[in-house]
Amino acid sequence: MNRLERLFADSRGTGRKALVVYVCAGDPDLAATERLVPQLAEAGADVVELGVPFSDPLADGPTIQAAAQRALQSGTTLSAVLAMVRQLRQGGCSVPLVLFGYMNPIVRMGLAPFVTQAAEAGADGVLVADLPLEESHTLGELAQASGLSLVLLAAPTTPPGRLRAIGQATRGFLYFVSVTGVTGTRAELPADLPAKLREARAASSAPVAVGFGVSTPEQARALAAHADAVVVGSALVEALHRGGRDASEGLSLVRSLAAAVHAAR
Amino acid sequence: MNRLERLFADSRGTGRKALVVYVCAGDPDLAATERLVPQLAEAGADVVELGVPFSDPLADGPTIQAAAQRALQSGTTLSAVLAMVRQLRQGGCSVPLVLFGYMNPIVRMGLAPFVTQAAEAGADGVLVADLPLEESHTLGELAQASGLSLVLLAAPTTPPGRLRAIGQATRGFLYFVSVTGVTGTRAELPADLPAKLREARAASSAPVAVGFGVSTPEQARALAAHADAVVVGSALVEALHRGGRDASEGLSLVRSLAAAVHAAR
Amino acid sequence: MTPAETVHGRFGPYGGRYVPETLIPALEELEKAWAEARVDRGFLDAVVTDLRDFGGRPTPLMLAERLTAKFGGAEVWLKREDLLHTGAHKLNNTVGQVRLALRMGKSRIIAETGAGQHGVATAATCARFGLPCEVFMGAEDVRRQSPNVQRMRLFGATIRAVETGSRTLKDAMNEAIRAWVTHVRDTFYVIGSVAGPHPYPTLVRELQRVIGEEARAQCLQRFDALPDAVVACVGGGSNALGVFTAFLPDTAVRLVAVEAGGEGLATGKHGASLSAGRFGVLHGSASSVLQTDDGQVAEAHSVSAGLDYPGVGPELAYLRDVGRLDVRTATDDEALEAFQECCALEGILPALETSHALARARDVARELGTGKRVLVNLSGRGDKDLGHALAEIARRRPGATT
Amino acid sequence: MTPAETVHGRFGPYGGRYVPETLIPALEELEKAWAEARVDRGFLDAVVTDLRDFGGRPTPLMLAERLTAKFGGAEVWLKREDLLHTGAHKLNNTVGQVRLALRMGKSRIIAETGAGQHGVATAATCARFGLPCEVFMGAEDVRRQSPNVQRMRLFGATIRAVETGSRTLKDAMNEAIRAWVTHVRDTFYVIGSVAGPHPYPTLVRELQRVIGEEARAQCLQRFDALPDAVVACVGGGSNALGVFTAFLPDTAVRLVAVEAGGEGLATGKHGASLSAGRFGVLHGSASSVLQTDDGQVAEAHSVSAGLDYPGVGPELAYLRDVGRLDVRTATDDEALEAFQECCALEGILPALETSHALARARDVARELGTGKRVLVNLSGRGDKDLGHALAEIARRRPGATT
Ligand SMILES: Cc1ncc(COP(=O)(O)O)c(C=O)c1O
Ligand SMILES: Cc1ncc(COP(=O)(O)O)c(C=O)c1O
Repeated sequence: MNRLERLFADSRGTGRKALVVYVCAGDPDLAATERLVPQLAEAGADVVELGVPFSDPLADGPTIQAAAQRALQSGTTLSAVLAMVRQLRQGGCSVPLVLFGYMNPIVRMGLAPFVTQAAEAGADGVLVADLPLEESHTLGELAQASGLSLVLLAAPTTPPGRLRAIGQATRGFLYFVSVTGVTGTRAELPADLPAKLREARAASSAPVAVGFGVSTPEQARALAAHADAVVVGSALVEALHRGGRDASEGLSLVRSLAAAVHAAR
Repeated sequence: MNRLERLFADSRGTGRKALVVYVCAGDPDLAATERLVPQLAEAGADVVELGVPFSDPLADGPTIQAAAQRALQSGTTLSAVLAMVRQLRQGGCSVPLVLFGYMNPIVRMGLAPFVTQAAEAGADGVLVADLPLEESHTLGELAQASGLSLVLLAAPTTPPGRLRAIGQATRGFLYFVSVTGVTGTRAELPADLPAKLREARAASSAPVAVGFGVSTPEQARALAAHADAVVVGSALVEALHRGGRDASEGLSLVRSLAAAVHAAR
Repeated sequence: MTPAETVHGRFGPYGGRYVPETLIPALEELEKAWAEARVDRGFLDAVVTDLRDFGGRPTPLMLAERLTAKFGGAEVWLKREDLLHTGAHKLNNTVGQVRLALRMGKSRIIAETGAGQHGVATAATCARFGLPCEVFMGAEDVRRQSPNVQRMRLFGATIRAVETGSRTLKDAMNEAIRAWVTHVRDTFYVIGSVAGPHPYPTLVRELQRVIGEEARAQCLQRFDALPDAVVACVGGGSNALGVFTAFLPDTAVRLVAVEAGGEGLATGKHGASLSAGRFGVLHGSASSVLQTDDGQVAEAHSVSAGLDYPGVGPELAYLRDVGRLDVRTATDDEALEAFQECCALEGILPALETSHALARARDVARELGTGKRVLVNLSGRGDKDLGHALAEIARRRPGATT
Repeated sequence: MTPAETVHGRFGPYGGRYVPETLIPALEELEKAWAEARVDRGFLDAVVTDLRDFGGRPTPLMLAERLTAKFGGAEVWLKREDLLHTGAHKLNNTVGQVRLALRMGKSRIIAETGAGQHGVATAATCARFGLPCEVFMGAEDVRRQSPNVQRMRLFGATIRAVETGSRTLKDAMNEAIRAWVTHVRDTFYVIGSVAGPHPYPTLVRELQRVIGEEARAQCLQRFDALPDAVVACVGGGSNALGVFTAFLPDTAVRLVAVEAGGEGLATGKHGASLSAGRFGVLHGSASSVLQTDDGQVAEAHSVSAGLDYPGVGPELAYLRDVGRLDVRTATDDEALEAFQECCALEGILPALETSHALARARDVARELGTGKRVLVNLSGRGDKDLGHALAEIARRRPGATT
């Protein structure tokens, strides 16, 4: 059982809701990310998704596209991200880490080498934005064998039967995409989202995290009531980018999000 | 018998060669042309061709095109040219006058009114650059009836049978075009031109004038030996245009041409 | 020969051969060569093959469903000459004439052009047959139609920018005739419309009549009837006669010729030689000509360079006189509106010339009413007009109503 | 299904459906709708009629006599997709997909475009069927291909200039996918080549295979034999598969795929995904992708915007692997030379994309030798390239050798 699975196993008993935060590894550079991750955990993030920058992030909105662009410009590669994870773990950071990326860099490294190195470095989960259920078996099996969770996504367009299949196949948690759309903050989330999340939780034995579009503590609190975890990405990436090398605005956002999420039941 | 026919009838006996000069009526304006014509006659021109300016002079080279353009800009019309001819005759000018133009202004005025007015005004001949033998019958008959000579043209491309037909149908004289081309001065004239002129004279009972490209007294003298008349156009138009309102350069060209032509036998 | 050709080379009082004597033997040679070629199976087959493989014939007949719905009257059918190689009906003519030039042993081709479509078609055809080609084009048109100038150059043609007169099509044709006079022995002059001295009006009509022959057969095959009206724009008249000729004997078929109304007939700024011209002689034939009271040829005006011509083919003037043509005009504004309408509703970018036909097709469709059919000759595509048309549209926008 | 499609949606290791989960149901809906439509006579007849009347099919097969003579080897035959409406083979695909969208009740069309040819074809088709259309195009391409932008606007399409990444085709496709994710329920995404997630590679191939089927029949009819080689340029691969598919079982027919060699493979500035790409995932399918050692997708380079793409259709990658393709490249310089040669010798202005195929057709013709025949897919016309190509030619002139 990796850190991610342990986290949710623990909170399942207590009903405690988890805050998952997304940052783009290497934005503005990997040294900054390495300093940041423990601070995020300290500020209340229960899980950190480390975005692996990709040249063609077709599931991402402008905020995360720009972050990936900055990370690539600073020379960030998949191998370097894995090396940073190893450093974090050697430095004693124990927050569950999920690598969030696209398929091509993984394919380029090779699925097996990637999984082996990711697990060895100390990652807990992998989430691939352009890897739907049908294409996920090989990577899923390799991950399983190395103790990594391959987290699958479900969307508002996913029909019931398929939702069940994804719910069965996912590991760590089920990532439920709140909106039909790309990543990015939304002023309003769909009215039928609670109902959708009920269906998702019914369809899966894995905990359900809801993400895409969540930016304010109010949204997070409201959603946490209907899910096991809430994911915040673009809003944090934006706050961190605004601060430049000063992470305080981002960290205070995480603190208020954590308070909101952790207060929910 | 009009002045043109009388001229050639007279010279036929003596073997005297005639100089035909072309000026564009209305270039730079009709008053200038009216002053010029008697001076041309005095300088030795035996026949004056009065160009009637037309917007689309497709048989003319750049020199005469430009002259026609200037004439049109000064408001010259076919009616005004005819009025000027009347004035010239009333003023006692007796040089044979040939109207040289294109078909459309004549058609617009009406063939019969044109012929009647031209004859009444005192013109002797008509030459239409875009009226070949086949299209010439109506105008030819009307002209004949009014005592006007419809002068036809033959060209180096005209085959023998056709040359004979044109030679029969033309009145006043046969205008033999020296070159395949538009009006304009030429440094050299075709080597076979004397032979061509021999054929033309054999094919026609009318006197033969040769024109297009003749600009110098030397050329005129050489050609006069093979024809009944030599026509000079562009070179004179150019000389007159260079002089502006001062016709002296043009008139001295006419004098030297006349000397050359009249010296030939 | 169509019924319209009353006497050899004459259409009633129109037609004939009003050119300098120098050209007469060449015209006779051409007439004779064409008379031989047009009954020579080998020649005809070669032309048919060229038009098929090089040109893309047959061109389709298309039901314009959304224009039909918008007009709310007769069904609108489009004869798609815009799909012909180089983008207009012009190629039908150039292929035949250049083949004829080869047959006659001519070593050099000249042509005049306005919008550049005839020049491009001639240049492309000459490239294919390896003949040198010189195209005369008004300097003003060279400026306005630069993509077509570039195409002609790529096809290896030499462009002669004509600086005389209004520096448009009329002057280009004057200059082409002058060049022909000068090099008449080895040069073939490919005239681009049913104008010029005999035999050109007949020759070009015979080469273009394939449009109407195809369309007539396609109509019979598609809806088992003839169209109730046929509409075409008229510059010199080649696409109009091209589509009309096959329907001339079908007296129940209304033939609608649409001229360039420019800024309106009343303004004098237009290209409507049939509507507002008077008997005259231009470029070698007698026809209906825009001219002053004094017999000077007027400058035409049209938003479309291809209709910007003060003359018209003699046969069309004759067909007008005998009542076989329904002659109309469309203004610049109306043409630009029809241009946009055809793009937006049918996904076809028509030439500005063609847009004049589309503008009046609307009225004809309404006059005929539902259950009837109007055939429009879509004479060319508007790629060449993009920049110019959009600028003209933008210029009108402040006061536009559409 | 062709022999190449080993497992549903897979061509050997290539193909698949690598997209966000949100799109999977839409892809399944599309797959199902296509499976039904492709056996529905009414649907197929409607597409055939559209392609005939709106598109201009069949396109001709033409013997290029002067190119043949110049090359001095096999006869060169051209399949004239340049004559298709809007100027390239792209319309074969858009007509089928937009008809499918109508059948599926979709109310809105989106598309990506590079050179603008697919965008123009989509916009024209949408205009004809009355569907709103949005086209994503790299801001750099918007600048480079302004006539096509103007055409799309006239056809009523909205252009979304994409400012991300290299601001070319790759980024336009990213953005189109993002827009699709966002409006997936009512929106149909018309992909322009045999790329993207399953079923697009198959769907587009099936819609484009008409090229090869027509050409194969025309070859048999014209010279009673199959060609010895078929040559096509490859961007995404739709015109290549369009012409190749009918010949896949004819193992004696050499299939030559010509990629953008750009400034030369050694410089890294090219678009040769088959020649120099590595296994990867781009825009929803696994294929051969130009990429860095780290798995970032490389920026492609080509003088022709339509070949300026770092990916390639999965089926082509598979056909390469199994040895059915003869994969070659042509550099920018070679393409520009072939572009001029085709203009000057055949009177046909080819697209710059197509010019790559023409450049290598020369070698293939020579390798085959006289008595043999090479079929070249003339995928599009070069009107859109005039300004750009002439500038590139002029830029090279000082040091040019031709
Ligand atoms: C598309 C198109 N239609 C019509 C015309 C007018 O010529 P015509 O009246 O000879 O058909 C032109 C001339 O350029 C043209 O390009
Ligand atoms: C004329 C032409 N040929 C080829 C291509 C390349 O696309 P594909 O490889 O899908 O045929 C394009 C793309 O824009 C094109 O316009």
